[in-house]
Amino acid sequence: AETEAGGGGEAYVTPLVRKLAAEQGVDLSTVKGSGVGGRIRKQDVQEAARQQ
Amino acid sequence: MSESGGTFDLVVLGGGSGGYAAALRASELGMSVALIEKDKVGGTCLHRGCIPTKALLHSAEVAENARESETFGVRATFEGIDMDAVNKYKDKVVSGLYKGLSGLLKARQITVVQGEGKLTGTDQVTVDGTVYQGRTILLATGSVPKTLPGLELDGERIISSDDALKLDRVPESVVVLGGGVIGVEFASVWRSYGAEVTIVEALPHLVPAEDEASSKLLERAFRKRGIKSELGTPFESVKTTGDGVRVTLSNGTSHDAEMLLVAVGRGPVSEGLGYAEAGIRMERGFVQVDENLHTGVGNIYAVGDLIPTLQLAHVGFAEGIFVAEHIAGLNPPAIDYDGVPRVTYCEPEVASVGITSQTARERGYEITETSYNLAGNGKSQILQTQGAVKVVAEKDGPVLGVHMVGSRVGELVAESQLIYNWEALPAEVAQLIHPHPTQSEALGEAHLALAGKPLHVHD
Amino acid sequence: MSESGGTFDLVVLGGGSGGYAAALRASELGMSVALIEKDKVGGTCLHRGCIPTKALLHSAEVAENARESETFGVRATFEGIDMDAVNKYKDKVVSGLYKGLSGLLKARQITVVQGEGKLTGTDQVTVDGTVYQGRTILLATGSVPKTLPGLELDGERIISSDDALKLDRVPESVVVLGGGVIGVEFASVWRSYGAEVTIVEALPHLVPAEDEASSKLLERAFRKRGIKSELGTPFESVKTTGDGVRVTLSNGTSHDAEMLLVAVGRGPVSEGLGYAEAGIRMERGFVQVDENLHTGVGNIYAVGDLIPTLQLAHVGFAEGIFVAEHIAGLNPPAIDYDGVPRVTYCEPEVASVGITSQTARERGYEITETSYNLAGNGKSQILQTQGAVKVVAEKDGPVLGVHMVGSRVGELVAESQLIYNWEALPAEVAQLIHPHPTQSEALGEAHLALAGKPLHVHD
Ligand SMILES: Cc1cc2nc3c(=O)[nH]c(=O)nc-3n(C[C@H](O)[C@H](O)[C@H](O)COP(=O)(O)OP(=O)(O)OC[C@H]3O[C@@H](n4cnc5c(N)ncnc54)[C@H](O)[C@@H]3O)c2cc1C
Ligand SMILES: Cc1cc2nc3c(=O)[nH]c(=O)nc-3n(C[C@H](O)[C@H](O)[C@H](O)COP(=O)(O)OP(=O)(O)OC[C@H]3O[C@@H](n4cnc5c(N)ncnc54)[C@H](O)[C@@H]3O)c2cc1C
Repeated sequence: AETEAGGGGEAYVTPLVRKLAAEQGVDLSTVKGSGVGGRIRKQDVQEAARQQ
Repeated sequence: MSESGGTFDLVVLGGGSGGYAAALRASELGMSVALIEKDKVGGTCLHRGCIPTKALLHSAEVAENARESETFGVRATFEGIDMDAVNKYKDKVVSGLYKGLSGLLKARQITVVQGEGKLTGTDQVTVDGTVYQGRTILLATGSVPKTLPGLELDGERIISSDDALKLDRVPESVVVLGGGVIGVEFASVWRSYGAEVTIVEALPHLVPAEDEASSKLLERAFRKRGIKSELGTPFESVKTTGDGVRVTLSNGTSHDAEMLLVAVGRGPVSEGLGYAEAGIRMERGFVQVDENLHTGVGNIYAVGDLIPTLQLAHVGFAEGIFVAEHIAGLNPPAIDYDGVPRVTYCEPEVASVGITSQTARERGYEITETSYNLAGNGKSQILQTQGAVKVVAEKDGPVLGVHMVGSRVGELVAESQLIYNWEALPAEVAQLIHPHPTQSEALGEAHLALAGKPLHVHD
Repeated sequence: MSESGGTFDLVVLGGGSGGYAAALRASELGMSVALIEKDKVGGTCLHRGCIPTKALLHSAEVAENARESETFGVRATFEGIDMDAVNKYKDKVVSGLYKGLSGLLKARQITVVQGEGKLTGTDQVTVDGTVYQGRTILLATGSVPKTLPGLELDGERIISSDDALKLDRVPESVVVLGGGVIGVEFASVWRSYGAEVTIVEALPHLVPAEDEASSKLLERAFRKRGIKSELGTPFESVKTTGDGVRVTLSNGTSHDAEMLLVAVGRGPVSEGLGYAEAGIRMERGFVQVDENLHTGVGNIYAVGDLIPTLQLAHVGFAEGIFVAEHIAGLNPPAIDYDGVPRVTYCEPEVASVGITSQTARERGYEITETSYNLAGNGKSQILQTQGAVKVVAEKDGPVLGVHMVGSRVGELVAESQLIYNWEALPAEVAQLIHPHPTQSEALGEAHLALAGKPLHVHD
């Protein structure tokens, strides 16, 4: 699904998840969110990091 | 023959929190918008809800301060409440914000239509014979006070919150029917103003939607303030007497008072507006929507108190903004209603975000929790307030809920909201030391404790 | 011959915010701890700083409320300040927290040594001939009020904050030398109590460490309150007169007042304590440390007002906790001092976290910023407070600073702290709607505006 949101924002990611993804070298655009409204959660990033 | 009011990208029916927020955001996103309002833009919240009640609550705080000034070394004498002046102050705040909002709608070039609208097709609303065509329609007609079957309001002795906001005197005594948010807020105001107050609530607790720990703390605080509560006791009947009302409860006791405030909830404004006729699904008067707030009919959406989500102004804002962004194709994430902060502005305040311990257990979480007593918090001691900050977290996981009681804790829920919605671990909050001496430190201490590194914690 | 007080994993010299926080955290982590204090645990903050000043500020708020009660429809007469009662209230708050802290240190089995200690080796502190041997030593002897060369305090007419907290009366008039945090807080209290107050500050602004926008808002608010300020005007001299003092400034003007409060900063307590002798590097009396708060000598660390970091109690807490965790091998991340929230508790309050616009530009950031006027914030209108919330963000990047002025904004900086320290984008904050009607909404609105989706924003 296209999750580009205009008005200056990307898909809704929390700052903590964004930092974690940067630390783990995970590209958030490749992660499928399991949270509310398809939101990417920490667990999703950890899972993606494991699979890398 | 009906005249044409024009065609708009968005026609909003109802200019309250939900409706005007949608209108503002839609116009920002380049849409043409008509906002139809039969009374005053700002709706319940601005004219009969959030704002005027909080003005009363602040004047109640000033009254309490004056009454207890000696405790703080201030020599002052409390002489009473000047209800005319209270109303002037309250109306000034309301009219200032109303002017601001009206100006804003104008500045954003929203067509504000004054009049009562009715849905007359899946893409049109008619006001006094004039048709407003909308590529999208948003229903936001809000809610009004409810009562119980057989309990009739007379606006004098048996009143709703609408009437209570217009009183020209402080009642000597009041029975408040309903221990929810609106009931406890009015009870708190009147008590501070000097009235005898009794709250009657059928459920076993005040603010029953809150974590039980918060309800209990509020009940204790209200008891200390001399506010009586009849909990777990359904209302039976009321009759007017020579100088007031006599309220009888199901347990046979009766309470005499100057008036009865009926605060048993609010019902949606949805009858006779063409909703059902258009094929919109309704339940107990509430318009039913999917997670995109779409009604399932045409391009008709609905927001605010009209739909069965939390009846809060900021939920209306969030839903209004959501719909505007959704129809503009921005794909906003669905609203997580658990993540919406709730504040009850009585004295002491009650505030929460996320889920209660009980709900967490029901959802199968293994939880850890801590409750930080405000007795250990310097600023709360300075304010001489009692209460606690309770934090519920998933075991080895994020914070699931924050539940607080105490003066001014309503402002602390903003931080809690980020913690909950950003799924922070207690340790991530504990890493950041809060400013000293503030009440927010209590939130910090609770997270320090949950992270296994309590600082100013007494057992 | 010196007696042995024993050997400990950690010997802490000084029982203020920094020292006791380290002691508590170290004992939690299983270390044996001796905490040496010559006066009372809790130090400056609890006995002569944060807590007593905030008690005065709250009683000042109560006084203002009583004075302005009519505005809110409350009939009350302000008759004056009963300084004895103020002091009783203040002392009760302090002694309650002191009792709590003493109990806590005991419960965590920390050996509290009453007496004046001196560093007598790189691994020992001596108190009255008794030697306390430490695998690690932590210096936390804090600070005391400073004065200017040639300006002598007499404790009666020319006083420090220590003396100001012990006054048994409200002065008719005061000159406050120094427009920093401590100066403006006392100025605010005395003005609320009815005194004529003049602040003298050599720099061009009040609270000069804050973003210039905040300083200007505070200056305007103080002017409205009738607090006079002589800015950009160095102090020249003072002499005592028949009934007070005459203060002369470098611009030739002079000010007569009942007393002069000297609030020009605080200097470290580091002389004659054996620090230099042990080879510890000092500058202007401050102990120098690396980013792990290590002095470079043996296992000696230092925290709090003794080192040249922000002089704040919660910085002491954070540094104390850091040292305990560091020596326990937990590898805590170094403290980001920009991320420490700052609050000045005068009326209106000033609060901030992160960096100012100017600093951001100096560091080469391309920034965007917005200032949300509290005139648009319902709760602030209810409180009748003026001010603003300014948010500075990197262009297309995270929030770099939050700067606020207004009643009670000190509690809003906790949320701002998470935003700054978690490097949130404005859009991530904007996604979450704040509770209505709270002051925290102003923070939400500022982020909505920065994210390109302003809600209740007027230009
Ligand atoms: C006493 C009280 C205190 C409250 N305190 C708080 C609080 O502190 N915080 C909080 O978050 N919430 C509070 N609320 C709840 C809050 O006011 C509501 O959740 C909010 O107003 C709902 O917004 P809305 O837009 O859905 O509906 P409303 O605000 O009810 O607006 C609906 C609007 O539609 C108009 N309308 C209806 N029918 C038509 C029609 N046919 N044609 C044209 N116009 C029409 C109405 O005139 C009204 O202006 C309080 C409510 C009350 C009663
Ligand atoms: C008027 C005022 C208001 C303030 N308000 C605030 C505020 O609102 N918020 C805030 O964050 N900060 C505030 N501060 C600053 C805050 O009090 C200090 O930053 C904090 O107390 C520093 O902690 P510390 O442990 O480094 O030193 P201190 O608190 O000064 O503690 C040092 C301790 O060491 C003891 N000691 C010194 N030498 C020896 C020795 N040789 N042997 C044994 N013991 C010794 C002293 O007796 C003292 O107890 C305020 C300060 C003042 C003066």
